[in-house]
Amino acid sequence: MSMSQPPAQSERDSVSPPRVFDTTSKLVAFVIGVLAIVAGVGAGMFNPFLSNSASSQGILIDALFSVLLGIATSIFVIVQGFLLYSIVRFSREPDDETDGMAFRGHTGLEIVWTAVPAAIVVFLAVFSYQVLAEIEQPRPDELIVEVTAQQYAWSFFYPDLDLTSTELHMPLDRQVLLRMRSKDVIHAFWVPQFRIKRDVMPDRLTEARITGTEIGTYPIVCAELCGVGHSYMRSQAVVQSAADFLSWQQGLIGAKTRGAGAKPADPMAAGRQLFTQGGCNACHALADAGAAGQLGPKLDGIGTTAATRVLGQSAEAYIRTSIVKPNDTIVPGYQPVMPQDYGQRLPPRNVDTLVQYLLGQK
Amino acid sequence: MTETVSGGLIRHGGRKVSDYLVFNTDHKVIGIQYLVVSFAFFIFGGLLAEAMRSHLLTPNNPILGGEVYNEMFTIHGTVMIFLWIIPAFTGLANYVVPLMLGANDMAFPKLNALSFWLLIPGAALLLLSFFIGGAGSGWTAYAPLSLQTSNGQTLWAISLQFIGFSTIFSGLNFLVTIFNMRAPGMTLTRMPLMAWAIAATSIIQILGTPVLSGALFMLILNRVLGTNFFAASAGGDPLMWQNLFWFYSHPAVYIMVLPAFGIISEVIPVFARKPIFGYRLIAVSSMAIAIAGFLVWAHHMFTSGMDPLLRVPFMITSMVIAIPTGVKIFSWLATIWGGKLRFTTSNLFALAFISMFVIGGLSGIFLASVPIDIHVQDTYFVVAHLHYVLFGGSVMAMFAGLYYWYPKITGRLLDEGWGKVHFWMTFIGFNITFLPMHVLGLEGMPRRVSSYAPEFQPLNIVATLGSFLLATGTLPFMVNSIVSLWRGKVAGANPWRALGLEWTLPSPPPIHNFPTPPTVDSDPYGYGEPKARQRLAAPSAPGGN
Amino acid sequence: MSEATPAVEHIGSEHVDNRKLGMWIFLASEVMLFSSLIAGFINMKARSPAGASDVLNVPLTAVNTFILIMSSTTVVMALAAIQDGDRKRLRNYLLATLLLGGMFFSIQMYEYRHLLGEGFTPWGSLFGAGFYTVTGFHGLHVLIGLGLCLALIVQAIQGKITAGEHMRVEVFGLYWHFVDVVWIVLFTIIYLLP
Amino acid sequence: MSGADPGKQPARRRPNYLLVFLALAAMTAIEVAIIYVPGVPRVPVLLTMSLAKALLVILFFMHLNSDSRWFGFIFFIPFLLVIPLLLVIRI
Repeated sequence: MSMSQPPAQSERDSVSPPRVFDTTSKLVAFVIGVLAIVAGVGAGMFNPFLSNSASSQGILIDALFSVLLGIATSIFVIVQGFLLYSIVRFSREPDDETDGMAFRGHTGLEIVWTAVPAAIVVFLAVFSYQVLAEIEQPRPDELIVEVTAQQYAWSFFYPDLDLTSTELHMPLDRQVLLRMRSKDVIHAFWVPQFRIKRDVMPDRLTEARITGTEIGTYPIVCAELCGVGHSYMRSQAVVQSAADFLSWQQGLIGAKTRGAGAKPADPMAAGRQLFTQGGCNACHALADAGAAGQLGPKLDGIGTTAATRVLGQSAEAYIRTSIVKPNDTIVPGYQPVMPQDYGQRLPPRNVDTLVQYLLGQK
Repeated sequence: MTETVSGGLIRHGGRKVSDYLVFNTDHKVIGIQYLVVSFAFFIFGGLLAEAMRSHLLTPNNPILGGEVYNEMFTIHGTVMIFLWIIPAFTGLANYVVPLMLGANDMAFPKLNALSFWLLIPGAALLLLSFFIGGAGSGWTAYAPLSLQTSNGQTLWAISLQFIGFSTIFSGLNFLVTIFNMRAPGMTLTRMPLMAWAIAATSIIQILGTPVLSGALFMLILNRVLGTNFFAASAGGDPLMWQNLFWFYSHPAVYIMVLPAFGIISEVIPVFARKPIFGYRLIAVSSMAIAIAGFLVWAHHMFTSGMDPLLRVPFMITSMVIAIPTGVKIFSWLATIWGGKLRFTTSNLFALAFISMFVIGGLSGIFLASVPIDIHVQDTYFVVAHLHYVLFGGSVMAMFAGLYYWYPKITGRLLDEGWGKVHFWMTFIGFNITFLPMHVLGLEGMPRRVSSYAPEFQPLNIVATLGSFLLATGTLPFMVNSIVSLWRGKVAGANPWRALGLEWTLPSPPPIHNFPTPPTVDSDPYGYGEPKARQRLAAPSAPGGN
Repeated sequence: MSEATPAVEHIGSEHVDNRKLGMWIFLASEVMLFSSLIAGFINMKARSPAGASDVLNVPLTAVNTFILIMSSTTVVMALAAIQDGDRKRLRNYLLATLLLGGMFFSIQMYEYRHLLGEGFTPWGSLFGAGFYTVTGFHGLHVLIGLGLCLALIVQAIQGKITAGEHMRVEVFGLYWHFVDVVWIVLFTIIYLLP
Repeated sequence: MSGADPGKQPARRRPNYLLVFLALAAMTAIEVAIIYVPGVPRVPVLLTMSLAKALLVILFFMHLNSDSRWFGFIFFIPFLLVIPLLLVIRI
């Protein structure tokens, strides 16, 4: 692998005399080697970046990350160490116009630095594969949650419990299987503390498995650019004890039965529920529905102000138009970013309910 | 275009300023045209970046709305890739590769000019798409979001078609030139490594870019005619866009970094006064990267809905790419070892390239490992990684090459003092900007967001301040490169005492390059060997000082 | 430019013509372009209901395939003619190529019109999207080829193409044969496969 | 038509173009006929015939059988890259 130039003579006379590795260099190489090992082991053992994961999958990923961090740190120290040493050691004396040592290659070295990285790669690939297989392992008692993403809101349906929520609640230490689908563009479900991320596609189901191991509340972040409201497409994942999970669940069931019972009498409750289920709350603030979205106009008092927006348009007509054809009127200071297809997404009955609900916001 | 209005030095034996403004077939003119235009876009893309970094000083900054912000990073990415790094390397290669090969021009001079002039409508359309708004789906333009965005997106796609054709034609031209037009005696193993690198780059351009073209045609037709290729709502396949897009766009990373490898392989031996270490392995690894680079694209899609089983083979191929890359790094380190290093600005940038590219390479291994990628995909970790590769790698190498060949191109040296200021501001500013982004990503900040959780603010402030330093650092270079046209030290034919054929010609070279075809009996890296010593000592080497 | 370089130790120590080498590289690039479009077509077809291709007129297209193959043959005959220095035969064969290519294109346009009239549109179905995109791109290549052929004919009539200049015909021939090869593959994939 | 003319051209013998044409035409006819015959495994047969036809054109009309092997190398590399792309898109 060494020479590309036929006249071997010129090489021999230049390769032999200078000491490519003198005593100092050998010492420095040794020191760099030791430093690399120490730094690598240190970085691997005290990985300062990824620790305290809140899921069992995350713990495995963190362990893999630590090992990789250790290896990367070692390589980093070796390369930068030799680079820095060379810069100091081999810098030209002023006025020295001579050339360096004319050697062109060293087959042994080249084999070493091809083979060692290759071995590392094999190790990492095997290790990564094992972790991958483990973190995606199904469990018999998985709690299934159907996740629906849309611009710019999350919704979580628990088929076994027949419950829908805008937050993901998970019982501690029980594996949750998320079966995810998007209504419009590609989103990505990500909870950094769980280390789990998965794109949510409009044309196919994707799955993610998470076992929460630390009680707490963690942000759900959309990680795939999904439009103007991408930054605001957030929710929360709550890991709670089995008892807390049960009481949360009963609370929801209670609210639902109350809502269902009250439906004929109270269209407002139905509207409130739709406002959340339809994802309106992701972008619009409305105190009555506990919504605090920032992307679109505030809807507190819309029942009164709607009549004043467009000359000759009644409050009801204005609200209806704003839902099904939102770009007809854009409130100053806001962008024309609301999805245009709520007319198709929502059954007409639901649009009516929403309009009545919003009209009631005096 | 100010750079071409020189103090009369970039005349190439009688060029007028107006020659640089029209369809001219001289590869040297075209090279300068590419360089000037692409540098202007570097500034434009940089200003966009500064605007975004300023916006990110506070977590909920109202200055840029979500829509404008999305369009800004879309255009920032598109401009930096398609109108700065790729054409700037094309420009530099256009100027130096024929000279290095001992050729009088490219194989197809008219096609060469056409390649450049296709870039101009592409650039104009891209700017227009930004100003009418709508191209807000990132430079990756994932469908169906890229079907939902407004009209600027269509213009964006059309502009990339122009740029794509430009790339294909220039790749074709380089391949034929390198294959067919080498000086007598220049066998493949005597060819400069820059030529090897550009040949590898050209292979990717020829085989990768048409796939992007195909995908873009389908996107345009989908948007304009309603052919629902990618429209999930009508049964189309959004993942197909990702597959086609990354089939080009991952190799495109190598389009942007192989020329950098070439430049480093030229610059390091000259300033270490030593032969390049392991010539054959460096040359072969360029080709290995070019071909293997086509087999890794799906690592961008580990978290997408693609078949989970496919992730493992793609993880393996992605990691394997690290091996030839590592070989190059180690070979450069061995080239420095035992040298007589001269710390010219060019060499500083080259050494910084090695140092920074290693970081980008190592973070790449993290991303190739599927379980870790599941966590860091689409976060600031990726932003940090790609900037270490494309700025710490490609742009550092670009500057190394510009400082190295500027005297050949203009006949005058860039000022070394201001060069060092440029280097240190760039190097320090770059690291302050992008190092913290690794941590941001690991801790949970997604990319492409105009507002973020408050706990990420401190590191964002650090990154933004670093970016100000980085941006300011470009000013000395701009001033230097213009002022040096008149004031720079006269370079002479061979200011670096280098062995490449381009240094046997006067600076700048005459219009038709080599009056008599040079003959070659060795590679240009024999520093320290007797033959090279004789050659450099000869007072009147062809076109010598 | 090619002639500027004296015989050098090239790879495989054979001198290849710049234009011919350039055309082969260009064709390699075209392979990738058509592959991406064919990938799109196959994917769309797989997502379409069975029998989506029943609207297509196989016998007519078989005749069209035959015409294109014939035009490929006339190009290669034209090349043989000019290699023998027979400029008249060159001109005639090129004219035949233009005529046959023109027929192919016209029949394709006729089929398009017919299909559109039957409500088979690019926007109406995924199969339609794939069909019109791939065949349209091929048609565009035929059209460009016809333009090149016309330019060659003009040069041939002006007597600019001599035996020493046969490379122009050969390079055009490579392009035209490639367009033919693409059609041979498309005909099978689009019209014949179930 | 065949190698009768020595010409100034390379020593390579000119293939019999008419024969190639006849083969292509015949194969096209068989291809079309096959789809009307029940019981024939259409996919493998048709793909093989189409490949054979393409090779005939490439080898004889485009002279890849006698021209520089570099051209073949350049032309066939893309096919290797396309296979994984097609496979992944369809999986």
